[in-house]
Amino acid sequence: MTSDQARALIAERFSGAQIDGTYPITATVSTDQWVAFARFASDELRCRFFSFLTAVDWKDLGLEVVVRVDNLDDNIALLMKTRLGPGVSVCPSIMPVYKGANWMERECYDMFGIHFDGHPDLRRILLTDDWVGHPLLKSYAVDTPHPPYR
Amino acid sequence: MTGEVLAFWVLAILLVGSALMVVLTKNLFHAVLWLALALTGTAGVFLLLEAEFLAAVQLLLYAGGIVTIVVFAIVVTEKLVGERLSQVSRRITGGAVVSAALVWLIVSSIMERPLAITRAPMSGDLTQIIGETVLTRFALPFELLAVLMLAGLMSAIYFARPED
Amino acid sequence: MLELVTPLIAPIVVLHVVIGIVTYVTLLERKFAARMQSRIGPYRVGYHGVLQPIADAVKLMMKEDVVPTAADKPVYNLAPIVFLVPCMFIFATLPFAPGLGVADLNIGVLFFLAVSSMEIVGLFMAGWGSNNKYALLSAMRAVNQVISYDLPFVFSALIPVVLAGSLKLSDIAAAQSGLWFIFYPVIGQLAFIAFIVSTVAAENRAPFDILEAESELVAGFRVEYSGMKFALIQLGEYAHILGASFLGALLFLGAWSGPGPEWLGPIWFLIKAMLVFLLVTWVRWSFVRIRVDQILALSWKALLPATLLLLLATAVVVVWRANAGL
Amino acid sequence: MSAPTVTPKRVELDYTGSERLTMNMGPQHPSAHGVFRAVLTLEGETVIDVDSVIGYLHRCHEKLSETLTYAQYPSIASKTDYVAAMTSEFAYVRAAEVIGKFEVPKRAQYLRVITAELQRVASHLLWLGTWCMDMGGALGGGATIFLYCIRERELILDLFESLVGARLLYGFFQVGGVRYDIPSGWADSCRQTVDVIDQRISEYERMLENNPFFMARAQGVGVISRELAESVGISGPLLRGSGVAWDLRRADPYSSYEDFEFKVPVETAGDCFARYRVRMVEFRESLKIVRQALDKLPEGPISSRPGLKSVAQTRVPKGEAYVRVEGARGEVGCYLVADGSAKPYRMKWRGASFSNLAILPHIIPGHKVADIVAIMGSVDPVFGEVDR
Repeated sequence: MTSDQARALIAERFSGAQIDGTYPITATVSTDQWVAFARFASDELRCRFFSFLTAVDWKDLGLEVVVRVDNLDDNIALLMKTRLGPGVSVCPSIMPVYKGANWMERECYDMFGIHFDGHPDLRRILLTDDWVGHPLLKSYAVDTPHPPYR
Repeated sequence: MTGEVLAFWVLAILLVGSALMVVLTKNLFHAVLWLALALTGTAGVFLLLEAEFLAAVQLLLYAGGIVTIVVFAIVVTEKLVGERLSQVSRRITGGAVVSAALVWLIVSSIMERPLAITRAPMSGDLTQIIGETVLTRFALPFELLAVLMLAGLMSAIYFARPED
Repeated sequence: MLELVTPLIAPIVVLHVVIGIVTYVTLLERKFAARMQSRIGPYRVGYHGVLQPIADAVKLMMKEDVVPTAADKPVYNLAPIVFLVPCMFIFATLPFAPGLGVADLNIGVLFFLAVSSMEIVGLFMAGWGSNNKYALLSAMRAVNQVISYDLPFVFSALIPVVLAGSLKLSDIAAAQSGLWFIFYPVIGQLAFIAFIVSTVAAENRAPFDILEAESELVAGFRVEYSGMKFALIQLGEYAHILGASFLGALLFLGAWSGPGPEWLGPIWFLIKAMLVFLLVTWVRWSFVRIRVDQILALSWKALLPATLLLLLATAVVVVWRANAGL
Repeated sequence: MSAPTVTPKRVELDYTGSERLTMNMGPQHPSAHGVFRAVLTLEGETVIDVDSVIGYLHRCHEKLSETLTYAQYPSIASKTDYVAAMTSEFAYVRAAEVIGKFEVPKRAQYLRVITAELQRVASHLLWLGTWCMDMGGALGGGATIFLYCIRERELILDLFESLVGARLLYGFFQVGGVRYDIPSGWADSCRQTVDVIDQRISEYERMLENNPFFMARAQGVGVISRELAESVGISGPLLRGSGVAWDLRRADPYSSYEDFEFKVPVETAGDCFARYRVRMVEFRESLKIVRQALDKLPEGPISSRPGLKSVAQTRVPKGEAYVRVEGARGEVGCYLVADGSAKPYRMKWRGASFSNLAILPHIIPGHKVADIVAIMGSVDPVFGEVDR
């Protein structure tokens, strides 16, 4: 499978997706289709290699979750994105599809406060359990002390 | 009071004291340590009787081996379960009666046929004598013991085998 | 002249000499290891670091003695002593030259084995009394290892006994005046290898140092000890190693026999013991540690049957030679 | 006798009725490789469950990068993976270059390759030393290998020192090129160093592989299957040790890597020994690349954007990119979102160690306590990169 075929396949299966680029293919899908798209990427595009999961805070436009997966045999790179929408911080978990999403989603929860539905063990990972707030949100000011700032 | 007598009394107090502690202390681990002391004291008694071989075997088998295994059993069960096992048997009266009877039995049998305080000097090397008699005169019991040990070993392996 | 060493003074002298040698053996090991690792080793304290062991001892004495709150105090405090005493006792039967020693028992080898097996009690007390899980795990490993390696150790040490026909250490030494047992064809070399392997294991030295295993169990049974108590444990351990080195030199390397006048005997003995010690050290600094299950497998599946067979073979050879009148 | 009080959290092996012990390993543990904490549930010596705790070294790199300009951050980037500082800088500046379509002169590209490969060798040397120390102990054979490896790593650090002036954290990379050109005579001393290390590596290889104890500890321990490896997203030598021929220098070439000849080692066993083998071959391949790069080093400028007058002078146009380089530990990625100003809008580190470490809870259960350190060492995490 080549990148172009993969692009065509995505366009065919997920008509609502915005697709851009060939290496990596950037595909933005709706949050409802998130897990289905991940499963499609893993099973049909054979993008089995889980690179990373993160989020971007677009202030008023809301949070965007970004996942990068690769097909190591055919060298297809896929950047999956989904917009959660303003004020929304719940996203379905792709842990059933990618085991590597476990720690990455925990980190994302830690930093952005995104609740991943279906994650079995959603705890803070880098910050302490008693930390207040989610530092990578743009609303989290940089140079003011935050509790439990000690 | 000669050195030998002094050593005897020291050992006797040590032996009896530590033996009592074995049954009286509540902490199971401490009891085993007292037991180790008692067994070492026994080795001392053997040494006093110029039975070095027996003393060494006593140390090797009892103090070194048996105590180790007992301690191991306690550690594995107690610390891992996370709950202190203590010796709760408090039947002191019954125990006292039984042991008094035992002491009376031993003492009376000794009194009946008093042994000589001084014993005949040892002729030759005790270790050698033990070795020779075990392999000649007592060869059959020795072999039977070996078979018994083998049976014990095999049963231990049977119990410890992994579940299929 | 040697008879002048009275039974009262001898133990004191031997104890002090042994402690002195033990402290300097640590320096020897550190220098040797440093050379193996292309370093210099202790250098600053005294000429080429000769005063380093003394500095270490002083440092350890000055250190704060930390006792964990949850420790079983009497057991914790007594453990280093219970550990040290058997290690010191092993020198009681060692003859350093004909007639020079504390007590030349006629069961010398057996006494050595019996006393060194007592060391486990102290070790266990340390492991338990510290109330620390690393220490506990280490104590559990200790039992496994000691039970497994005592037997090969005994069997390999019994081979020279069979060859010499006596348990008495001075007799064994005297029996080697012609031929050192390590040069005894085939049996000698195999027995020596088995002896070294089981010595390394019985002393918990790398690659068999699973008790200490600082990359897994931090420091094992002595993780909670500091200051003088730690020094005592360390002293005991090195005394045991030294004792085993002397035993190895006596059983296989002909003890005090060597060229030169008779008074050089103890010196030869010391040199041979140091050679055995360096052999053990060499092994220590060149192998990675093996796992606890592998250690047990090695003992029960290889070393124990091998030493047992070797012991049998030795007995057969000795009987055959006696019958043939050789 | 009561029931065991500790109930395992995630992985349930067949319960054999033995008693269980919860043991805390780390963060202050000799083989925690920094500050890793594992809460182990043991059954005798066997590990039943492991709960990994990280974050002790978290220094808010991602938030920090939003407050620092493209000229300032590269020297901070080297503090993520401090054992292979060059690669972290590399990923960050490349991300900015890809978004801004900045050109990088050929000589700078070659210098980047040389330093990155030397850094890989230095990092692998430290890995070999610490891994052997994990298995052999600081008071045993492991320390011997460790000291040998440190001796060789020192040679590379000397080279870096004469190039940059610093030995651990460099700030050598900048957007558009590199900061310094090589001093005179550097290429020769580099060639000598490479030869020395090449020879010594063979020495260590013989020393370790002729050692049955080492083999017994490394072979068949910590097996990672290909499926698990990909799903968790481990990369670098770990992935190649599990039978995937995936090297970003070959699969997604950057910085003129297509000019050099090297092979990508692959082992199929997936155990600690396979990972060791992969790294041992990588040593040589890296040295080979360094030699080729030194031979072909073109003349010319070392940066397309020399002479910065202020830290905010480098502006990157609006855009985003995920850029990855093959670090010593695997895929070091930088996901950068630029908004046209002098500072990134959002930056995400894809630390190779973070993803690699996530494999531990999957492979440790069922192994012995002693194997934890062997597996941990073969994963080679650097906690600066895990916690960022």
